[in-house]
Amino acid sequence: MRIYPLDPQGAAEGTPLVTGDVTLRDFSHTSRFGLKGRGSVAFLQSQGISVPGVNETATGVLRLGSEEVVVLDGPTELRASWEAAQAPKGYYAWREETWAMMHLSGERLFDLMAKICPVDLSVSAFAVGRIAQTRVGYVEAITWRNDRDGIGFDLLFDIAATAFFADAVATASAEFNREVTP
Amino acid sequence: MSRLPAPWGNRINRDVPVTFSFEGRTNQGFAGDVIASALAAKGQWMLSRSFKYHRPRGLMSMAGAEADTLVQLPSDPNVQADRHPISQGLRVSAQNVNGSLARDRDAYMDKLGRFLPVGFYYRSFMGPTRNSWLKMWEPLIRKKAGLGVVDLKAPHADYEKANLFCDLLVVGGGLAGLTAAIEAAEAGADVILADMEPVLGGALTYGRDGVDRLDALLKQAAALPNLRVMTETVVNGWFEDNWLPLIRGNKLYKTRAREVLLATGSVEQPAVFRNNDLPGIMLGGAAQRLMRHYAVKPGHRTVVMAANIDGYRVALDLLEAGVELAALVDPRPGGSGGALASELAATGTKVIQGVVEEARGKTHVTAVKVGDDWLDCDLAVISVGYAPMWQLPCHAGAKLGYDEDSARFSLTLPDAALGIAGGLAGVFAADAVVADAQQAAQVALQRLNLSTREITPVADDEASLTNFEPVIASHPMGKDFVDRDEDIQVKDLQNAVKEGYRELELIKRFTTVGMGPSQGRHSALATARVVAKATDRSVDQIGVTTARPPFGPETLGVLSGHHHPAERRTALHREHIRLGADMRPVGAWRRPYFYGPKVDAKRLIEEEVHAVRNGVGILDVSTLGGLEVRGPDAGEFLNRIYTLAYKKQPVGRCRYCLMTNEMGTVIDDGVAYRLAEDLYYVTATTGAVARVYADMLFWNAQWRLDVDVLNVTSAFSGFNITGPKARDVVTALDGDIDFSREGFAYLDGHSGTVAGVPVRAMRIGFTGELSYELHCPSTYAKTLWDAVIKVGEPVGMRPYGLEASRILRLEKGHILIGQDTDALTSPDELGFEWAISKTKPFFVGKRSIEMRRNKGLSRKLVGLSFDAPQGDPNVPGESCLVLKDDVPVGHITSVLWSPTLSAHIALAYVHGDDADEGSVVTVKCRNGVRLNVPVRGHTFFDAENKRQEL
Amino acid sequence: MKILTCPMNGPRNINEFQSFGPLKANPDPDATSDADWARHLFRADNSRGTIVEWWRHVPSNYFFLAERNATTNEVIRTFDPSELEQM
Amino acid sequence: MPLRLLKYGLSGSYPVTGDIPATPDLKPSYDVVIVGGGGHGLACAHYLSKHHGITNVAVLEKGYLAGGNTARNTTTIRSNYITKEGIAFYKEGVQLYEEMSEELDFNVMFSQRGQLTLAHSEATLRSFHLRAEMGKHAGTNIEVVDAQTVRELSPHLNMDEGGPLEIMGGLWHADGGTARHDAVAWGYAAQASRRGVEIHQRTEVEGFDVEGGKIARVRTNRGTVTAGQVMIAVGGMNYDMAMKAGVELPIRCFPLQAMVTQPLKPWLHTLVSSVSLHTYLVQSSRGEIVIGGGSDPYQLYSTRSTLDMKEHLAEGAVHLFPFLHGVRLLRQWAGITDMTPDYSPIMGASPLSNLWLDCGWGTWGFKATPVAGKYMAQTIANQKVAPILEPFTMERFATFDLLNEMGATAASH
Repeated sequence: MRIYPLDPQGAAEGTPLVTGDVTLRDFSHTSRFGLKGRGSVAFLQSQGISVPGVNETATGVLRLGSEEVVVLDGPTELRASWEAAQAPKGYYAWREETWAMMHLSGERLFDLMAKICPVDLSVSAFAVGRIAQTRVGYVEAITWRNDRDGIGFDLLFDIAATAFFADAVATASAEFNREVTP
Repeated sequence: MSRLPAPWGNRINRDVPVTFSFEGRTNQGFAGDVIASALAAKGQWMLSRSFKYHRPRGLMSMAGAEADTLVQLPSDPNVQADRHPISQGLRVSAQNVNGSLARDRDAYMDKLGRFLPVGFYYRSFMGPTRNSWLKMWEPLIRKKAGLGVVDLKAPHADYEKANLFCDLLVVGGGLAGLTAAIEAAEAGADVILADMEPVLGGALTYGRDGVDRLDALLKQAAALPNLRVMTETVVNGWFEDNWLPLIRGNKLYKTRAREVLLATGSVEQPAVFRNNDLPGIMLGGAAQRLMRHYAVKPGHRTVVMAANIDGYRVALDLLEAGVELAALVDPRPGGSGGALASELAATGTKVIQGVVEEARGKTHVTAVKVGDDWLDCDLAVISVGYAPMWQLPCHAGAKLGYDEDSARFSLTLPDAALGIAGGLAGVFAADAVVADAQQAAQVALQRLNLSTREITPVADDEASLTNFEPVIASHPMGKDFVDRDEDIQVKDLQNAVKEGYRELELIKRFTTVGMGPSQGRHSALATARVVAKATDRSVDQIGVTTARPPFGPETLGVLSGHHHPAERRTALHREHIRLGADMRPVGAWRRPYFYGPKVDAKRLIEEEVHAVRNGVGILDVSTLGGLEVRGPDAGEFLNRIYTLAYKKQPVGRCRYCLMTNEMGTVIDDGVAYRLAEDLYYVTATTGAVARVYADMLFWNAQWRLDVDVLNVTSAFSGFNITGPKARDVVTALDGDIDFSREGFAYLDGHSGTVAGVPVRAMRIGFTGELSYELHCPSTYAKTLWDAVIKVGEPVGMRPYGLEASRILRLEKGHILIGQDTDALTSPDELGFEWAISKTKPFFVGKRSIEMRRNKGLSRKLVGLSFDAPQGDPNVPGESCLVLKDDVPVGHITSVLWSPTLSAHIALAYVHGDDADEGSVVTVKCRNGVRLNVPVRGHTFFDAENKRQEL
Repeated sequence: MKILTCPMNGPRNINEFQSFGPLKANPDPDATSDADWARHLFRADNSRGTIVEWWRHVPSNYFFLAERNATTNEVIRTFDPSELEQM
Repeated sequence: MPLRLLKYGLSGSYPVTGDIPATPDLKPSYDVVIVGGGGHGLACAHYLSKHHGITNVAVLEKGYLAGGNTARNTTTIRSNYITKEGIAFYKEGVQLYEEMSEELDFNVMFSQRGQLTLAHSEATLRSFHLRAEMGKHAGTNIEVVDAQTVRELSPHLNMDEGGPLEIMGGLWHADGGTARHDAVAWGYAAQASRRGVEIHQRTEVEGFDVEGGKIARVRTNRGTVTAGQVMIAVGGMNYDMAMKAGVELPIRCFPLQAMVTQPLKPWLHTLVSSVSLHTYLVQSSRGEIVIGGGSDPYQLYSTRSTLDMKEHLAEGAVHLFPFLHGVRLLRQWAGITDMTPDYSPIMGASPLSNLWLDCGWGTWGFKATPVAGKYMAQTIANQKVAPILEPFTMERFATFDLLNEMGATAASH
């Protein structure tokens, strides 16, 4: 049985995730098949997966570099196909293990993102389909618009920083119960 | 004193009284009052005592700058009384007073002033003995220094930070700023308009004209959704690439603007004459703010010194508010207030051509001297000129020059996405300001590629009337203050010049002029004029000292925000806590130091060591760095990065890794396990892995080898199962890895499934015992740990912590990079010749290692041991020196009590000539005792390496 | 804060990046005298004009080069290391 | 009250001492030309004239006197170094400060209130022990203290017990302190010029004419002079200046920033610095809290300030003293530091026979002002490097005889 940080007995067990004007949800359990290195893109394309441009995302495929891709919720046989394929086919990137995956949403989402991320993620500046590899909540993170149920951002970041990140979001969103921003 | 009737007092709400106290006495003001206005309404004009001479001081600008209006709140020193609103129960007291404000025991300093010329402290306080400064004078002076008192028990407060982005940031919401912001927003730009006041309008809110204009502009602004207005927001500096801190309350908005337009206006300049610092002497803008914002009548009988048209406006305002106007003094020969002059004449006001040369009064002005006459008054209003708010443009690289015609500083902008408008740009008449602001907005719009239109320029008929130069009436008796913050008089500047401090920066440093809280805002112009005269140069040549951020005072809290020291957790974090581990920080991680209650630390650590030596222990090594190096060139890549050879390393074997930098200094070590022809799993030390990873990528950005490196530190967890009974544990695990002696040799690596978990197993360890290190993806770590613990139980396996691990490694003589090495340690100094490949053509540190080898070794790491019992003071501690002929040649890098050997064991650098086993070296203990001890090898325990190869 | 435009990630605050110092020629260690090797180790371009230097975009671990004026701090251009071969 | 003040007060006229003579015209020739009118150059001029009778000296300063790093540093004086060469040198530096006001008849306000450096980790504590052992062995007043003593020395510190930045102990350097930086330079300038040294402000060296392995002439914006001996001591411009003579120094330049709060009544007695937080604080005699830290992270010759460094320093300051959150900052500034690969200065000879170097002072040059001046003067007077300076030769980089001070300056200068 795999245990993710926020699971019972996980490293971040018991860490509260904020809900309300800002809501933080954990998606670390979802599958994310990552490849990195020479041949990654060609392999995925050979599997009929369309790979977008660098720092773009489409249909659950994240292109993080010229030869770095993550497929979210991809076909279950993808890994087996990759194991069986001939090199060059990229190298396995352990993305279910290196990164936690979380989602931020809520009425004050953009006010929160303005506090915890230095990149302008506002609707007019950051289109759906773009990826920002940057810093969010004091950790290196990858974020993009993913409107799961209402506008939201998905985030990938160091799995060991799960509790830290949740705390940072909680601290940053505490303000919204007290005052109004412009 | 009662307030003026409405519409005077547009900021106060007379229906909401607010009670506060000043100097222990209760006062009442209204909601909307600032401390200074509420006090002034009650006739309390004195607010503080001055920095050096403890002279009585009150408000001057009502614009928040000068030290004179700084007051103390219980937890907040140096608060601007002319900007800080009153609130119910607020307790305010005066600063820099010894006793009370009214009876300041240090008021004698004013009389003493004549004994304390500028720079006096450089020439005195040195005797009678060499120590007199330190022991006697300095403590005395320190006590007199400073203004406010910091509350050492100040309660916590929340500070927030956010990023803002916009096309155009307009700074200053006066006529120019509002006009420009509207102009740009109407063209479609995303605009932020920031103003430090609670309402927009700037001088329109307190000036004689403009209320109608303001109402119209506010309506227009409110209708524009792409115009964000931020009031009570200070734009407190300009930083590279239009990065500006906007501060509102406890929140810092770090704002990135594609374009910036500064419309911060001008700052009114005081006049210099004897006793110009008396309460009751204020700038024209201050009198107007008191009346229009707060309905406070600034005095009963006034003298107005007006050298520009605004002074005439103030005079008319004062008359309207019922203040008796003793005279209007205009220093300009034939000076005129234009149409306003006749308006004033119609009131029967006496207009005198001349200057105010002196004022008198004890704690408030009672009369001013014009020519030979003393004019009685309780208010003197000064409107003699302006200086642009040059700070923000100068942060951005603008140059400040002096325009002799207008007797005014003027700005030349740098080539940047930045503009200025209105008073800041030297435009004063309202219609001209509007056109100037619209034009400035158009320039920004053009750079933003937004639609533009033609603006018809409007001539400014007031610009030349704003400043008049020679209003410096220095007085032989002094107290003619150029800088009130620092109590600097005209002669102080002149004397500094006489001493040879002729450059403005030197004068500033010698006299401290301009160094106080207002940072020269009210003194720079007069200083430049005085210095220009004293040095026979032009005001333009003197200029002002470099403007540096911040624009106004900003709290450390708002800059700091929340402090978040990084924190990372291994997959077993909770498990260790459950097991009672004492968790200690190791970089951002926390690791078990030992398991059990703190009081038993010593015993528990020894037990943990014994468990490993005699049975079996388990150590969580998950914080160890993990790197995957893969690709056809992976072997070649490792060959270049590390000192040994890896290309021919068989799949399924582990090899030591020693990393050196180009200088040949040892910077990391670890183990490389070759999982496949094109895949190595490499460990790195906890603290160094981030840098090792970055360095690897950096090298390959240059080498361009066909290799990919991935940092899997968080992705993999690991445990080391170590001790003579380790094999009993691992062989009891379910899985497909053959852990038998025959199947799993020393330095073997095997991958497979254990307890249903994918595992990378290596026969490596740090303890010198039979060791198996099991690594697995972190989400499986708990499952694997539980399985290992379960099979370990029957043989008494015990988790052990970092401290036992350190002892075990030292007993075995393994080095710790960073503890036993420093910024210059070469492999040779460690005796690691064995770890350097002799056949490889290249690795990163190779050339330097050889160069350093040819020089001979100046030091070498050896083992030392001390038989004295544990706790004996005659045992050296870490970092104790190794001496040769009483000269330090090395030091002890590690020393611990070995429970296994019942001795203190140590690693130490000794002189290169003394590194052979048996040589005797001198070690100096912390208590100074010198011990002569024989050198031994690094390995104190099982030097033959029998146990790890069991 | 200074903006540095990453060839891969676009314009970002400069604190997202780590400087790896001026570009140096990597001399052949075996064909280099001791004196020249020492010079290679300890000297770097420190001129007040335009310098070419290595940068790493930390969140994406992407290495690239920048031409920057060391006095005005103006970034003249940034480019991928593959362009070095064409220089 | 000191007698001098009394006399002034009673006479009513200001007693002009004339610290700094107006810049004269350049003469065609000088025995010694010192490039750089900062603390180091002026100290050298002082000692040349005082100890060696050499007064035909011109100090050339491109801006105003001591307007570079002398004016910008945060005035820490300490000798808590780690190499024996460094300790011997800086120890004498501190001693010379103790005598300086008397020697110069100018109160430089040397304030030995001690320096407390905090350890938040065992590794830092270990490095402090080495510093202390090296220092004690050389007779410096320095020791490692435990957390309890730290609390007593600086009672208002946040000890962060159990937290990630728990204070585990400190390095207490009782002789450490501060001095009034400008006064040091002015005092030297006044003494040197009284003995005939010429100080030329607004005189920029534009180049050197090198002939036969030595500097024949120094070209300035105010004319060209010949010089017997030339010394370079221009702080952040050292690399650039040496290049004008064809000498390439192993130096890279980085801005170093600092900031200061509004004046407060005294509450912080010692200098407090934290290695982990890259922050140090000291309260000046005016009552301001001066806050500084590490250098900027990339090479640059600009003295612009940044918001991010200010935020970082504020974070460190508020962490150490949480009650400071409401204290207001008044000003920030920067200087250009010339960093060497081993964080030690380069002093002594150059490849040119009459060019002497006093360079590579990075972030820690102020404390060495008197001692560098003294021995550079001796070196120039004898045309032979003073023994105490020998380890600081620029040749050490070619021979791998680096001075291991890396890490010496992480948190305080």
